[in-house]
Amino acid sequence: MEYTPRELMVVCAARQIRDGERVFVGMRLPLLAFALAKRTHAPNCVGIFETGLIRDTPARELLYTMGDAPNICGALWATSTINVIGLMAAGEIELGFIGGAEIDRYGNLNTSLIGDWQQPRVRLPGSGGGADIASLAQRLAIIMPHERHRLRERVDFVTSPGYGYPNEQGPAGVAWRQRVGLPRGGPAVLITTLAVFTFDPATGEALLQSYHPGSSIEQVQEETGWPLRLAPDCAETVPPTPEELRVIRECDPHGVWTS
Amino acid sequence: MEYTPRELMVVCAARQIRDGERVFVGMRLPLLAFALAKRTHAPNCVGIFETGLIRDTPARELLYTMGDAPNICGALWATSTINVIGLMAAGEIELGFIGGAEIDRYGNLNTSLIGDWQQPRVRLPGSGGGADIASLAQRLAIIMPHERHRLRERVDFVTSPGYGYPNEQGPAGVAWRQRVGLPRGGPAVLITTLAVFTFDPATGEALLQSYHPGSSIEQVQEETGWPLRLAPDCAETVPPTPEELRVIRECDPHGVWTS
Amino acid sequence: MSKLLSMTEAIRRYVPDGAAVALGLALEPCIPFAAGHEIIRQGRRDLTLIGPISDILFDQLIGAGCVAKIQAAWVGNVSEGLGHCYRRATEQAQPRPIVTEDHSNFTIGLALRAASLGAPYIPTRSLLGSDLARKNSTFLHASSPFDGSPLLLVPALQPDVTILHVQRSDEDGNAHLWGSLGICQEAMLAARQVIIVAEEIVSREVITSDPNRVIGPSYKVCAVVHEPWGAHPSAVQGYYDRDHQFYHEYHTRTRTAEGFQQWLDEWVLGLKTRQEYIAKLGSARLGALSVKEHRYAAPVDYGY
Amino acid sequence: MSKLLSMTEAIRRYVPDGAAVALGLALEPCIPFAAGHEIIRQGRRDLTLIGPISDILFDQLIGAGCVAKIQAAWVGNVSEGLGHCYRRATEQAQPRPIVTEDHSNFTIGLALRAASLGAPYIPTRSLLGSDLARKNSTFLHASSPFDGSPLLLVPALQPDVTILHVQRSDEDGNAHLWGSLGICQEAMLAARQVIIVAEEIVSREVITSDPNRVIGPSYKVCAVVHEPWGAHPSAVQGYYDRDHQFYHEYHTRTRTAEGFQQWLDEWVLGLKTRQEYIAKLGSARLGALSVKEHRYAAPVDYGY
Repeated sequence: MEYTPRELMVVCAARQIRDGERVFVGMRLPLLAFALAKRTHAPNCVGIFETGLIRDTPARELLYTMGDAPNICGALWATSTINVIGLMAAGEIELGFIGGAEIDRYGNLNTSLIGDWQQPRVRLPGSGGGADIASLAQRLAIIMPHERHRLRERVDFVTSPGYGYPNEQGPAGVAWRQRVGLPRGGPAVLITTLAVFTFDPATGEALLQSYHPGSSIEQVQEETGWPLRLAPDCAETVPPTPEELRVIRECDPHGVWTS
Repeated sequence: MEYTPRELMVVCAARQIRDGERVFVGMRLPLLAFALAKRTHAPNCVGIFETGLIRDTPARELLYTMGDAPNICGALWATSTINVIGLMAAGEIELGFIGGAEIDRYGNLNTSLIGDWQQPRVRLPGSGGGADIASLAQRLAIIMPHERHRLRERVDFVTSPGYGYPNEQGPAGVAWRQRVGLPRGGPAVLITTLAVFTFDPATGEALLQSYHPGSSIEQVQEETGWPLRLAPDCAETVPPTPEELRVIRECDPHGVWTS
Repeated sequence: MSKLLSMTEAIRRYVPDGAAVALGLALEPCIPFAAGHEIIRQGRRDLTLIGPISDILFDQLIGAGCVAKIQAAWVGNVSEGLGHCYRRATEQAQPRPIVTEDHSNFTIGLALRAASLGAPYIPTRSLLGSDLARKNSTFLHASSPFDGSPLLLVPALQPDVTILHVQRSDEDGNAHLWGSLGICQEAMLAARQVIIVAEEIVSREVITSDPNRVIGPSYKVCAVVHEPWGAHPSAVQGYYDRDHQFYHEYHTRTRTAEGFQQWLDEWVLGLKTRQEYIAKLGSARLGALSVKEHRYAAPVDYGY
Repeated sequence: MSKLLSMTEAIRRYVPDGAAVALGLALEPCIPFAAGHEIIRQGRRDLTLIGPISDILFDQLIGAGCVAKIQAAWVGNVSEGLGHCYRRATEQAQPRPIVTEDHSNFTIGLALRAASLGAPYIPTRSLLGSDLARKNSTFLHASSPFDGSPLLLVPALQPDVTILHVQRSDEDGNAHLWGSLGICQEAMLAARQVIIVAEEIVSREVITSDPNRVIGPSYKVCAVVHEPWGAHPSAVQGYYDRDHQFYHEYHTRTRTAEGFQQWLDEWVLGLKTRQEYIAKLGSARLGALSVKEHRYAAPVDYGY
């Protein structure tokens, strides 16, 4: 069965959601991933939206933004932003999704600017809730287009902290997060148009976990700005099932987010 | 026209409310004072209640507690306690009312315990919102029965800070409040069953402002545990007008709080 | 998933000895007396009670010997005055000694709000210069790192379980609460677990028709108890008024330890369930407290 | 007391040059575009804009040269991506240089919440290790006085004026807001003054029939503006949907400074009032965005 790269990304994202988990859902593909997980393997997952919403059912219609009217109808709770991010700050949210313009080998994400902070070459929109999700969720899933200029050795600006960098006090990874005072979390997975990476918590480094059907380790390396490390069980990404594709296409029949 | 001591206290309390002011209203007599002020000289005053209520009309029925159903009907806002005390912490509340079991010459109030903190002789209920109102309102009005054991040279426990005490760093009064870090406020008036005191902000000391009809400076001194200082314009308390009494009795026809 | 349990079962499972329990969080209304009475009947011990003013429920739990520690702004009888059991426990260690960590209504709310934000503390200028600030050893005095001014740091407080009495809930614990809210939402968000006691159990559709009215996330709710009149003698807006006379009788009868024990036997220990309590109140008393005039909120359209 | 004013008059009186203005506080819905457009028409200068994500209203105000500083978590076009005017201002100082103090959605909410509590700051562990924490010079890094752990201190932020778009308000500014609330309440409570822009002006009785639905104290409200469709192209729950196409057209047309100026002439400067804007949108477009299916909240009884 044919599928688009973004459909595969939605499937990979949905597979990160375990049944019963509380998931901080971002815009676009994560919205579809939440709906897909909910309707397949994780019927009891709960979605939290930074506008101040909790729902345990996907919205009945395609959403352009999480504040759209269909996302509020049927919500379990409509409240304030700090009430829901507060739940995450208190450690109650298992998984959060974010995207980014740039990422580096340690999972640090940049959505703020390209170039110098004082005189940026490209000013990006900024954090939104991204830095909060990266700081506070128990596990972080990142979704990005895979291009060499986006997967860099080091990002120009760390908007959303991943595993930091090795420095005189110690290595990157979980140890770095502890050093700077982050209470938990860190990137669990990076899902791109070409591949899926996991992370080594001891070093903070991204590990190529799988390359998408039609891609290859070589192609992934070509489009990645750091020398790849492979996960021991690195393999081809398991493609979407017909059932998964059917559900995605029900949710986004015109391919607004997936084409 | 005959009136009870408590009716006079309500009248004295109501006179503290200026038109247009935001008033943190306490239980019992201040509830009546708010209603009286609203219906006489301060039609535009607004009442704030620590249960999480704002109203600009008195409740239609007598209240036993500020959480009673008639106080919620017709409220302009029903919200959380920290939202309304937060307004006061931000400096937006002009006047607050509290009562107390004991007060001293510097306007410090005790509603916590009589005797030693570790082994109290009488355990009183505690602060409620009293300490917050004393700390945060722009002006504080205190209402108490006048008995010698209640108006003491020094209270056993400062629940609600008044003007503190003179110490090696400086005098009591506004200077003491600044030293300890209180952002504003302090007692403006102490209304008792016998008298009305104002306070000297420079020294923090209570000044006898007026003695109620039927009482006298001598009687007030007899029932007060510190040597009285008189305000320059000390005089007899202006008695209630018939109109004031009429309104009070409409609000509390059975004298639940005023008899 | 239905979380409906009897009160007996909810208390047995989720309020163990030694637990830190937040209750009475709306101040005078919506006090979960039915839950408190079941805690007493089950003989729970060494509890920490967390709340703002609590009215006489704290006094009853203290008198029954369930309590080791109080973290609250006020313990007494709102319309009557002192709490006799609280006095006996504090002054004479009867029936057992208790410890009080005194708060104000603002600081207990800030402590729970801090927990709900994952913040270790919230700084305030309230209580500076008060003995409350000096004697509650959980507080710290500090200088503001911004301008050096004195601050009181109120540390986050996380109840093991928060018990909320609400007007209505679905079986999963999605609950509507209205009226003055006190520190209910803060206590729900701060808690590890939440017991919802509801006047009515309604369908999920009733709740989701108005998601702004929901008090907090149902995933925190471990039990939902259907207990009409479960907050008597406190008020539940739209359901029943406060029973002022009941507070007066309690105040009068509990001046002595013996009087309290008789009151407790009559109103708590001698009754197995809330149904028996309601029957004992009698239909005349219930009728007098019931809603006389409905006042419905103006319609709100969530459509699109 | 009626505070009803025309938008022209409300902006003239209460949004002076140099003001710190909070708006777009519900994130994607209820963005007060009509107010923003009037600010542009009146040529206001040197504003500080405060908000979480703001969607394209911030971009328009920046492009029109009204803005000196941004205190926000995100500036762009939510459904489309980058904000072209924001880019031009930051990268090329066109039409003028602007300064950004970057926040996250949580920290901008905490900053306003701190102000609403009279707290000088609220500590958080969010953003630790982020360059946001290092580059926003209003933040301080500190160690917790309780356990020495690292904290980021987010200082209180007080807007001069907060502009809120709501579903309905009375003439005094007692206003009902529903849907996802973002940081609306925090921004109202933190502000010195508040402008309410309402789809409908209703009687006081409609508002007081449901005091829990009220967003904040009307004594802070300096002006109430009746402006139906005043939040278009953003959504107002129960009134109209988000006009996604409008965002797309804006994104496409504003890639160049010239394109932006044409867009601005067409949709803002060339129109005197919101009525003209609505007429320009046309009834077909309005109809497509209107409510198709009403969904009313379940009844709530405040009676006693």
